[in-house]
Amino acid sequence: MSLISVAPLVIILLLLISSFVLPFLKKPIKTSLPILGALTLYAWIHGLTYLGKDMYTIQAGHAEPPFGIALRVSAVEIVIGLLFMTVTTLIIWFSAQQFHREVGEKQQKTFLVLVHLLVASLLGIVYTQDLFNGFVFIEVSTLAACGIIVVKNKADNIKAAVKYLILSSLGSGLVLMGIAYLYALTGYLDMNYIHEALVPIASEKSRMILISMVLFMTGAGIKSALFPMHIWLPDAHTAAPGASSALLSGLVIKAPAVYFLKVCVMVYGYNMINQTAFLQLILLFSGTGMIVGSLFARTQKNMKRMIAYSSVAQMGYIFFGIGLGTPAGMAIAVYHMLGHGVTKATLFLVASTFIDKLKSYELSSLKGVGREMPFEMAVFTLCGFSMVGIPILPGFISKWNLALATIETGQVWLLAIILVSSVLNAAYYFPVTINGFFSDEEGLKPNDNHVAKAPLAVLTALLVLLGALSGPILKLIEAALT
Amino acid sequence: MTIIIQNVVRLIVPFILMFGAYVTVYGHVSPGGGFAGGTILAAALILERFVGINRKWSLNKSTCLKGVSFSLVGYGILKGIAFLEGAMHIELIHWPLGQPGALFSAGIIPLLNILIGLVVMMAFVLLFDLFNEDLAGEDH
Amino acid sequence: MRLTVSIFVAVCLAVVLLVGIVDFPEFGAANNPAHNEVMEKYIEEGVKETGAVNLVSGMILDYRAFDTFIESIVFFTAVISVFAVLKGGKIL
Amino acid sequence: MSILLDNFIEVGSIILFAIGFTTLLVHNNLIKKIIGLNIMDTSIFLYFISIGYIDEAHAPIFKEGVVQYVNPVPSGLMLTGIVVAVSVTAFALALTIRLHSIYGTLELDEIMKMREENI
Repeated sequence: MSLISVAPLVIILLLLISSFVLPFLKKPIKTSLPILGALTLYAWIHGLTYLGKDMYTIQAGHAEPPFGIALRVSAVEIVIGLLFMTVTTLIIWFSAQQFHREVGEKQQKTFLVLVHLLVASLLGIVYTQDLFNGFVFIEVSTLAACGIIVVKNKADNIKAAVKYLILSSLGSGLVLMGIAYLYALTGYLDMNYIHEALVPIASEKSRMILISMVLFMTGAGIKSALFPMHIWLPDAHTAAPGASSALLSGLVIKAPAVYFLKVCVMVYGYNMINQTAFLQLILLFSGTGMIVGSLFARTQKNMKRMIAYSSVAQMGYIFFGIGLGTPAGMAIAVYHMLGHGVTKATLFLVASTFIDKLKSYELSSLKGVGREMPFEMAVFTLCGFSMVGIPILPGFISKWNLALATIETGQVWLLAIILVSSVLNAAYYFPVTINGFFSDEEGLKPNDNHVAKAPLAVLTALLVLLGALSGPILKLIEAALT
Repeated sequence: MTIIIQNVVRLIVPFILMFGAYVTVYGHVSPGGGFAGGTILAAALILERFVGINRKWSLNKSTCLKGVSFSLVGYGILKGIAFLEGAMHIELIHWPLGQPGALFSAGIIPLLNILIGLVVMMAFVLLFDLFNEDLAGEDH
Repeated sequence: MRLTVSIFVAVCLAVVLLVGIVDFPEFGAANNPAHNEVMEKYIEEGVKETGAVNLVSGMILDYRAFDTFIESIVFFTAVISVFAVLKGGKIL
Repeated sequence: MSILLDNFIEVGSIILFAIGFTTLLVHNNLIKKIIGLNIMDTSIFLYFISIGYIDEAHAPIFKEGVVQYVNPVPSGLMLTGIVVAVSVTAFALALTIRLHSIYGTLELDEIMKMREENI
């Protein structure tokens, strides 16, 4: 094993250790940004070396699974890990230039410490192969995510954080109960070993297994804002500062979904999940979420709230892919996480720029803004196109493949949900763009022109690249999931 | 607080601290460990704060945060090396295991227990101080 | 009203979770699936491999040390988050 | 029916779990919600530890001549679980203190009704 192959473990450890030192530095951003950048580079070197190769495990400590804890490295973990590292670095780079407006100079230190902890824990959730280890990482990420919501310290933020904390503690309680059920049945905590022990007793203990599945789904669903459990999300995303909402919407709600996907694929396996009514339950929730989330987004007046409700709809797509119960569906779920992660992070950053410059939360204030801030509005438009599903962009690719995978499973009527949801997406993203560029009204004038354009440009380039390279990426992910 | 309570607390706190230290340090040979020991230590220090005893050496917030952070850095480096050794299947440092049951045995486990004990104690004291300060500020 | 709702929810949840009770392993039996080779290795080789007589200590600080490390980080995260809430986001 | 009596600890912990869950969802008072959260967590710890119990076995501290020990894994895992629960409780209490100082009440539905401007 070389130093490159153990990159995920080293990245997690270095992020954690650096977060302990950051509180004592005078200018934490000057340390934090280089660390994040270097680790992102390291992650890319590791990713490009091992993408397409066989999956392997990194054991943390001398004991191999099932006695110790191991991290699993396959295409799924690598791409999601790269997404997390890259998007975080870009968000921090972007917000480094406007901390004084968004978060406040004094809160910057807290914010950066929490971001380091958050990213490390998210990477841990994605990479871990041990159910209980994943639970502990989920708890760290919950606390850190609450921290970055309250860092602005307004009354709204505290309210949103209380809602989020209570609901997600409920979710982690349910996940822990699911782990307890599986441990009582098998005596293992490592995902592969649980699977091997579950297969022989699947028909005999079917009730307990089904209950544990539902517990995992509800727990991860609360944290990932699956439709009926999404009520914390709009408040939290609206109240948080711009960089925090980009992190929350782009990354934090993805990690529990990855955990859930890994539980479905590795712990239960395709056979076991396809034999129960469990998948229909996920399809029901996610299908409703796709439509209702879009409908709610259509009625919002507040820019950030609209994008937040759009996240609810998009998480519906991800769970829809998982709910199909085939390798193709799971692969699209992972691909959609990538596309949505980049797009939503960019949208929130652009929205926070608009709010900052125009001093208004209202969607109507965007009228005519395209003439004053053409670059930002163009980025917003491109992201909106991706959400709606204009060809070549990631949103289109995942919708197209989702439709194909749906036909493959024989549930053709589900296509209607995807279509209706896409039309609804168009109904709330297009008016913003049209008003922004073509409205005759004189819009609000931006108060100054200094915006960090480079990170936004990189994010947009990533978005286009993701769409262009969708074929090989999907193939790699699907190969890892079969 | 009355003088009786203060004097009684003054009398028993050293014993509680010693018990906490014992539980922490002997965590690998008897029931206990860093988490349990750290909680006992923190309980003793919080008891002092409750009855209003201010000793010269009592921990302030800045010391506590520094203690938590640097204990965790030490812990992270000690254990991080062990994780990497396991991941890369090499052995960089060999810690002698010693005679099971003795105080100086079990490699780095006693050291880790002490570090965890410090983290838990200082984190609890810090949390108590923060809560206490905020609530006291609200009353006035 | 609130009382009725709460009792209803509690009963429903308990019934759903207890449906699985027929599948529960027998309480206290030594041959339960949870007592497998993982536990045997921790007990039989724990003292030899880690040197700790307290088997739980040996397990959490050696075999499953990654968990314990993250566990102590939960404390740190809580402390920093409490600073964010109570001190207006300022550390010290 | 006999399994309900034999596994009484599991059954009890599931009932406690339901009570905690309901307290968390139905009560409006934040402190009561936090109490519900702790009841729920504790019930899971109880359930987990009961999985590891073996009749007439010794505590997992190595001693010459003892054959049967209790399963040490659930005990170790729940140590982690307890620490996590403590940290979440501490953070929730901090948020409660802040909310009380802003709004002067702990009833969540009243707080949600209040607009920020009215304070």
